[in-house]
Amino acid sequence: MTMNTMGRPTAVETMEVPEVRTISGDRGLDHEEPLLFELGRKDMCGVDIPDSKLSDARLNGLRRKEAVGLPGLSEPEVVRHFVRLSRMNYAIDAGLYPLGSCTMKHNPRLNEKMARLPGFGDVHPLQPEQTVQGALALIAELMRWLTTLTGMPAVAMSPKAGAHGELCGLLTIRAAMESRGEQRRRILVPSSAHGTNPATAALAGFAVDEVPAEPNGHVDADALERMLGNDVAAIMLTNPNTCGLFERRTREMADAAHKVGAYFYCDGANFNAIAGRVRPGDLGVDAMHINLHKTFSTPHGGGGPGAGPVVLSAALAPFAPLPLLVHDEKGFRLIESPGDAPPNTKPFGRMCAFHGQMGMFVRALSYMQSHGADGIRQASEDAVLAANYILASLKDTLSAPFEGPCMHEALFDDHFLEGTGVTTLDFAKAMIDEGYHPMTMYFPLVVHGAMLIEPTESESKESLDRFIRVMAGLAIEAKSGHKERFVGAPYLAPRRRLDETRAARKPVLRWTAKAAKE
Amino acid sequence: MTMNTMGRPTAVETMEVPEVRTISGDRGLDHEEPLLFELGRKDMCGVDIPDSKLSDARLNGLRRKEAVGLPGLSEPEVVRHFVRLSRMNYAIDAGLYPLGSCTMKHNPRLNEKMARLPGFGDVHPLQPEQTVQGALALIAELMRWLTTLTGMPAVAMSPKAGAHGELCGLLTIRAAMESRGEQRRRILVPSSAHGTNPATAALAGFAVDEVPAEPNGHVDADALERMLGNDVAAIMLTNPNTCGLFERRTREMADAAHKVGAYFYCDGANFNAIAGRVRPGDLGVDAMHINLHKTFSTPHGGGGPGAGPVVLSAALAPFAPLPLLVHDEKGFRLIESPGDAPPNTKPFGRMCAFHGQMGMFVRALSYMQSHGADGIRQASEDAVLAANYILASLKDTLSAPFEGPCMHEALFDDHFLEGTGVTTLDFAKAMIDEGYHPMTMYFPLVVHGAMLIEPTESESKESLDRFIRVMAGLAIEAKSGHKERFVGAPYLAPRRRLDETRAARKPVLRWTAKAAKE
Amino acid sequence: MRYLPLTADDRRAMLRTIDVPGIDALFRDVPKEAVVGRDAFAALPDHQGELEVERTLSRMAAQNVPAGSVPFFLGAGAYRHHVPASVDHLIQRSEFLTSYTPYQPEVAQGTLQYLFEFQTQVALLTGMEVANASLYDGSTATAEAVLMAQRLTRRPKAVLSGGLHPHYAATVQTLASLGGKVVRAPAEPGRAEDLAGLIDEETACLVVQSPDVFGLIRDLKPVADAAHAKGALLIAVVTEAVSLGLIEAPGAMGADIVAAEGQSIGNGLNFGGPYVGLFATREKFVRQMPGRLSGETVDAGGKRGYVLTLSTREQHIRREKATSNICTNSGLCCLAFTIHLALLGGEGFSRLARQNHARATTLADRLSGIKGVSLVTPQFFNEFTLKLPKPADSVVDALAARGILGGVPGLRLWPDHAEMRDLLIVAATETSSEEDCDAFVNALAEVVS
Amino acid sequence: MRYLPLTADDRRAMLRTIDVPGIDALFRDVPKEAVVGRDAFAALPDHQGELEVERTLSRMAAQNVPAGSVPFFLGAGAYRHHVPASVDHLIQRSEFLTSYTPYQPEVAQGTLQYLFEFQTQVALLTGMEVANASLYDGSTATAEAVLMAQRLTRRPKAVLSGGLHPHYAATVQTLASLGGKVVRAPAEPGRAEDLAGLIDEETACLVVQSPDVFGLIRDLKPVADAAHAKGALLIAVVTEAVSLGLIEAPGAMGADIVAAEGQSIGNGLNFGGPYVGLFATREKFVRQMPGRLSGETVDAGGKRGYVLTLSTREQHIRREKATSNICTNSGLCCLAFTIHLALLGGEGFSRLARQNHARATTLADRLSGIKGVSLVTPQFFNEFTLKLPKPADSVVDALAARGILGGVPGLRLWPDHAEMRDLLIVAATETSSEEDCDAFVNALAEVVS
Ligand SMILES: Cc1ncc(COP(=O)(O)O)c(C=O)c1O
Ligand SMILES: Cc1ncc(COP(=O)(O)O)c(C=O)c1O
Repeated sequence: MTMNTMGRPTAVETMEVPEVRTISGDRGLDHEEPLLFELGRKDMCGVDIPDSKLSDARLNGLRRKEAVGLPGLSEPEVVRHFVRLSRMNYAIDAGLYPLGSCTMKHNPRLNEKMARLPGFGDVHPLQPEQTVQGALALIAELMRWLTTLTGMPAVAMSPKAGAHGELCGLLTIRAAMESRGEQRRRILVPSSAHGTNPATAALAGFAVDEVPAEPNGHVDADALERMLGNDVAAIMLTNPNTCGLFERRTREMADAAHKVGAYFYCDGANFNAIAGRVRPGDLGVDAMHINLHKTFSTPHGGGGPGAGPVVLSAALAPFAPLPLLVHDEKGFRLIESPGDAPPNTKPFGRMCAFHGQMGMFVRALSYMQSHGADGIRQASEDAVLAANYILASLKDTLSAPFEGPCMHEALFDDHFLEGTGVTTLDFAKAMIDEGYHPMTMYFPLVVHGAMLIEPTESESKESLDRFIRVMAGLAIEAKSGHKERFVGAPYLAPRRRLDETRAARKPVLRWTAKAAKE
Repeated sequence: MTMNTMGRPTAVETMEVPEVRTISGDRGLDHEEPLLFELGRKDMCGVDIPDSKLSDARLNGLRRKEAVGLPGLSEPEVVRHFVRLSRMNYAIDAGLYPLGSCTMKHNPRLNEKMARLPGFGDVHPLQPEQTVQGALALIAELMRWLTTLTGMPAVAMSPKAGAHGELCGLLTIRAAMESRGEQRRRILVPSSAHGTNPATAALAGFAVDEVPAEPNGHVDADALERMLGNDVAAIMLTNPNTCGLFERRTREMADAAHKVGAYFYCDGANFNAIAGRVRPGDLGVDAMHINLHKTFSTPHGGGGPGAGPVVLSAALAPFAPLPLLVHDEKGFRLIESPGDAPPNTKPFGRMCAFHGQMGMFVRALSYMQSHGADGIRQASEDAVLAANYILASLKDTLSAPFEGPCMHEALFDDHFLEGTGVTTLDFAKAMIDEGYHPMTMYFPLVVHGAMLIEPTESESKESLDRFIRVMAGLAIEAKSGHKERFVGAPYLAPRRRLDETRAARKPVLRWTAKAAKE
Repeated sequence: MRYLPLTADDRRAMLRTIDVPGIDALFRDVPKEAVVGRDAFAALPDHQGELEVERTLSRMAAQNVPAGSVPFFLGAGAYRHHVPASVDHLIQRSEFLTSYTPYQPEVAQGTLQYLFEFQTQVALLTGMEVANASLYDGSTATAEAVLMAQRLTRRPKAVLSGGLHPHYAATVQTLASLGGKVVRAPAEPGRAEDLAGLIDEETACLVVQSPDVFGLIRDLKPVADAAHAKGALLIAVVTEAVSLGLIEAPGAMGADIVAAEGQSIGNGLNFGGPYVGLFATREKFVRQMPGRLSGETVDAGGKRGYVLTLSTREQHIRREKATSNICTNSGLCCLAFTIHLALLGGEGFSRLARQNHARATTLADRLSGIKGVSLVTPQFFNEFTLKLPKPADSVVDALAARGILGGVPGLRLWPDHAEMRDLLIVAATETSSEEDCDAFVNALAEVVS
Repeated sequence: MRYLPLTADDRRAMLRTIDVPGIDALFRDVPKEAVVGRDAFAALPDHQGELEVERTLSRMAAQNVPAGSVPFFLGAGAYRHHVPASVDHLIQRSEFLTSYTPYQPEVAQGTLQYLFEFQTQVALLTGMEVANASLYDGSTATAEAVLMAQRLTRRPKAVLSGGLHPHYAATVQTLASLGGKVVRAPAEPGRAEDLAGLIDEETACLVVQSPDVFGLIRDLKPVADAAHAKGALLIAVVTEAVSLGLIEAPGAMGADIVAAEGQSIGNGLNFGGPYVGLFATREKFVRQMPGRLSGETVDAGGKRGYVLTLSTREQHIRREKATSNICTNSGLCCLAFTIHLALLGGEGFSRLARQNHARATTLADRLSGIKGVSLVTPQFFNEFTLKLPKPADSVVDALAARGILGGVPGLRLWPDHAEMRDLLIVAATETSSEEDCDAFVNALAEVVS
């Protein structure tokens, strides 16, 4: 080997790659990371706070006896801990994230910056109204966008996520019913519905009747009409539905529902397919939640927070929950009690403390203003175009239960895997090795081994083509018997397949000093 | 295999790990990423800027003829591109970064936040002085900290990094010499000096004479005194020196230099070992630069920016470059021309436009105020303690050329690798596989196959122990003949060993459409 | 449009592959009459650049008075604390910010591990055995707690203390009265009302907040005993999580479920949301607990890892039989909470709590020294209630006019309760500086004189 | 102290391992008399928490007038442009912010690839063959360019145009006169002076800025020819990089070296620094070029990758024979530049440039329409010079008093040149809104009337 005078080699030696076992257990840039509780030390602290000695006089004899038991770490250790954890995550920013129904689209950083303006991020919900006129104006402006885009007269802003919006919508319906002196207790929900729909209906005190799906993936409108009766409070449809299809007969079903005095709740989680092109208000919808964290791109943050405003028809508007936002000569005001509510309104109550997910409102409005009405329409069209492009490109290699065209997501089933010994789950895990986050698996329940792919409008054609090439390639490998690539996958992720059964059998839900000792 | 009704397996299959070749070329969370120029498309744009049509009337007939040729990408693509690139980097935030002489210590985010306050980040260098009094006050306050910590009467703030500070110091010395009507042209620089020292001396128009080192790693003070003469403008020492040792005979050498009318320039890159405990002013130093990006933790940012203020003795202070910051009844003022300079001062000129690295000044002051004088001393002591802990723990497994104790960095050589066929470079690359960034290699030049380890004060004992365990383990593997682990390393990084010879032989320094086609 | 990567050429090529004439063909399932054009949204502008959007929104933001820009003393369910800069930096890491609920654990260990750490921290703070991976906020967590108690006891009635934040009470009422009955004890500012009398065989749970909405520290032991004696559960509510650094943990006083607001650790005021609901209970109740859970397990290689577990409680598996309908929760707010608490550690957390209490006691003494002003809450943590010689809402307005945000007036929380007219709820934290307090004391003295 | 992870116990244990009695033993090489105690720094405070530090620094920041808070029209070497939010977010990624110069390429491909992309972008903008991975800023890049020309031509003399930013000229003078000679042509506002006459056999290079410090767009072709005719090199200087989106590239006009300030793309004003020096030249000169270079190569597995290359030019290898002493440069500012330019792309970049020019021309027309005010620079990009009926510095102060930052007065850049007294250098960018311009025009009319 040639070296320079400092003993530094001047050429590279190439050789075969041996199986490298490291001493540290870390591998290159992939670091293992213990729990905070395993890192901490008693006398360490990541903040500098002067100590204040004080009397217990005002503590009602309830000063905490035992130490809380939190570990002590310095700031550098805390930063490193969470940076290392972050590096074990997949993210939209790092790659295509085709999680159907979840709408993993680009999260602009402008929105993060705007939400952090002190005028929005550092104001208290109970400040005097004259000191938060800009914040209230922002909510009003967002309400204007939402009602205009949906073609609905009103919107309730306090729900904190989609499911919370569903609850808000059903409680509004319940209140409307009761104000008519009716006690209807049935709600019709399609079998393809998202789990939150039946769960919400039950939570709101309704009985859930399942509406079957047609072989083509649409709700069986005839069956639904047969099931309708004057004991039905509402029908709860998702449109576009969870198979990624637009319910052709929505209007019909809405009318049928209205005919028997029931309301039409629409799950708007998939509004991102039609925003700017179709107004739910034109389809007879009485209530629909909008997941700002889907259609309007507020970041999912590993599971939240989100926001689920509910647009309401004229029939339901009067029953919207508190607080209400009104505007008069004195500017914007919040109405926080039934007593102060405008004449012909009967707020059904409160969904939560304060007045909603302001942080998400700012981001959503920033997103809307950036796109504009033209951009929102274009985004919907691009989302639908991308999904259909994937459907068309893969339907012969994979298997699609329903004919296209689809809306914003393309649904496949596991038919193409029959006899390969490879399951939808295995296929998904192999995608991880390929550098992709898997699509939504086993949902909707109406098809076997469902694979629901939502590319969103945020992917370039090059990115979609690459994804299609890899998916087709995997399908071919599965069919040609390379079972081990799938069944043991993932091999290249921070962890191999995790044992969920074991986790549920004897749940370990927290760290304890005792367990640690053992 | 057991499955549930949706065809989802309910248990994990464990099996041997096959060598997985992916279709995509990506591997799990490790994505390959093309160049921007390979991703871009002509009609795409990542910003929305209204088009403005305009006349060429005012363009002097020099409107650009050919398109610039930049690729077009949307914002989501740009974000993903750089997020992916970032994930190929090692960082302090992700792990121990023992790069000797570079001082990779914790970079507090508070400092980033402070530097971004509009009052600092969004002010123009030429704004009327009455509109930037706070910014000038901050510079003055930082000057107070620097002069107090170093025990020197003055400081020049405009140098943009350490090497720029060296230049500023030598030019000050040159100006002082000339004001004495002298034309001395020799500068004495130890063989262990950092490359910037001789390079700077040459740049400043001096001849460099190399002072030999003693076998114990210290500068040969006797040799230095012998080399001194009235043609010597300055001695340029690094203290603590690049072997991580404190030059015991500094004061002596300073006096000897002064005796012959020469000045003492001290390279302060290693000030972080003694800050708060020793004042260079007490050692006879006439000029010393301080790397704010080392001792005071402004982030290295992959190679910069930094800041290199130079503290000056009373003898040199009058010759400091423009601009000068003064304070009078009208507040703070900047002096930008020799004409306006205070009586007994003779600024030698200008180091650069405007008045220095304000962004780094804010970060450094935020760091200093957070640590306080007590914390700065503690940090120095912890840095020295950590280095000695490593030296003591590894000197028997690796080989140390010099006796301890050391200052803030521990120096090893490649003696322990003799006969193993493993070089310092190989050893460093194996560290990468273990999840560590290598130490500084082959510097200082005074020892063979140097390994210069600077742990800094930012590592916990647990982290140091782990590092020591891994280093010792690697040394043992090398000695026990596991050559291939080293010679082919790294195996587990985003890239295996890169061919630097090839890169230099036929340099490809940019992307070109032509080359891309081929 | 900067966010849309498809070019006109791309769109044409894709339509060709799909083999349709144009985009409209893909929307063919939409009834023609339901398709609208740009004119239907005439009231909405076209797309705009960052610069323009930033201008518009900044102008709106400028019309508000940020808490940090003035002496600030509001609490009542949302508290202003100093959040270290590293918290906001870390939660914005792409891998945290732009990832979904960790459905694919092999590439979501970052999220799953911090949720596991969050659950542990919440259990430690509240003194309970287990905690979930968050609910929306304190108020909805309280409502879920009541529903859970109704399920566990198979009893309809929930008794709410008058010291429970009125927004929380209203939220509980809205939900828990659907399938059951909610009884609200009248508010008795500064007193721990006697609730034992309201418990009967019908009673599923007692809901008591401490420190209560007036700031009063409640001893939960007696109420817990009273509840348990009648086979009912005690739900303890905490709106200021920092208080748990100084005050006895609800778990140690006999609480069966703790529902709390986690905003004050790691999260900003945000004009009311997003916040983070903390939910902790006894191990034996875990299968009736709402919300996500991260649990420890091992991977095929034997390495420790984490997964979402016990999902048979959840809507996506159990549908109408689920323990709750919650899906999206407060993920990123949990992360902020977890990081801030990791930085504080045991020592920092109790120092912070002590500092808050010290500030508040000093301020309470000074304010109640003002003529005509009296302290209503003898014991408190960092928040207390004053009785003023004038209507509190007008006083607050007068203070605001002087550039001071001086607390929450009783009528703001109880609009229909005249007896609250003169009450002012005041909070002080580590962010209330000496000067801020001086300014407040002087201004209040002026305003009420 | 929150940043120091060692506990007292840790320190004791480590000292035991090292086998010394205490920390002082480790400093034994330091002469006793040189060791000082806390008292030596009595003037400096002890450590403080984030909250306290943030308060102090925020108070200082509040004593400045941020450009974004008022109508703002300063340029003269530093320009205010809108930087997309994603730029500042991305450069703060830990892996970019807290990594060192990419000495270990296998774990620094992120940095090396963006530097390679940066070099390509700079070469494209300037119309040159190669560019380096940045120098400190435009002024030091210009000085390095002159030194390089002196090395290449082995000639001592550098001729500087009077239109060169005076700070740049002073920087060049300081450095290039050490081993050579610097001749500065007098400034002739609004005119392209004749430099040909100053070139002789001694001349290494001609240094011409365009747009020049007054905003005037210079045709470099004739000067390039004149220089080349005498065997000298042309160094083109650009202080507003955005101008390259609309104006002919220096490379296309015959420049041999281009030295430019990159601040206006991706980087903020920062009161003067850190900025980023762009440096581009001809391929044949590359071995005399200062600064770092990222070059393409392959790894042992045959995969494409990048490394720092041609380091035989650099100080760490060549020591006193290096082409420059530069080590730390402007890494992170390059990244901001690269990301912003990637977002702009070809289309966005030229739109931005056109928008800037349009704004400036409109403003110039309106301002020069004011009685007594005249336009000195007939051709310009986004910056121009006005002659006022009064001393410009007093006018600027008067404008500042009215809340307008209205340009740079001649005396600020040429303190000793009375002839510059009435000149005002004004810049307008995409951030100068209609309202800002109106306010400026009205205020100036008042002030000069
Ligand atoms: C179709 C559908 N409905 C409802 C929901 C629930 O929305 P959230 O998670 O915001 O509560 C989701 C989210 O996954 C969904 O996909
Ligand atoms: C000992 C020494 N001197 C000088 C320098 C040069 O400082 P800078 O890189 O800030 O120019 C360095 C930096 O590596 C150094 O380690």
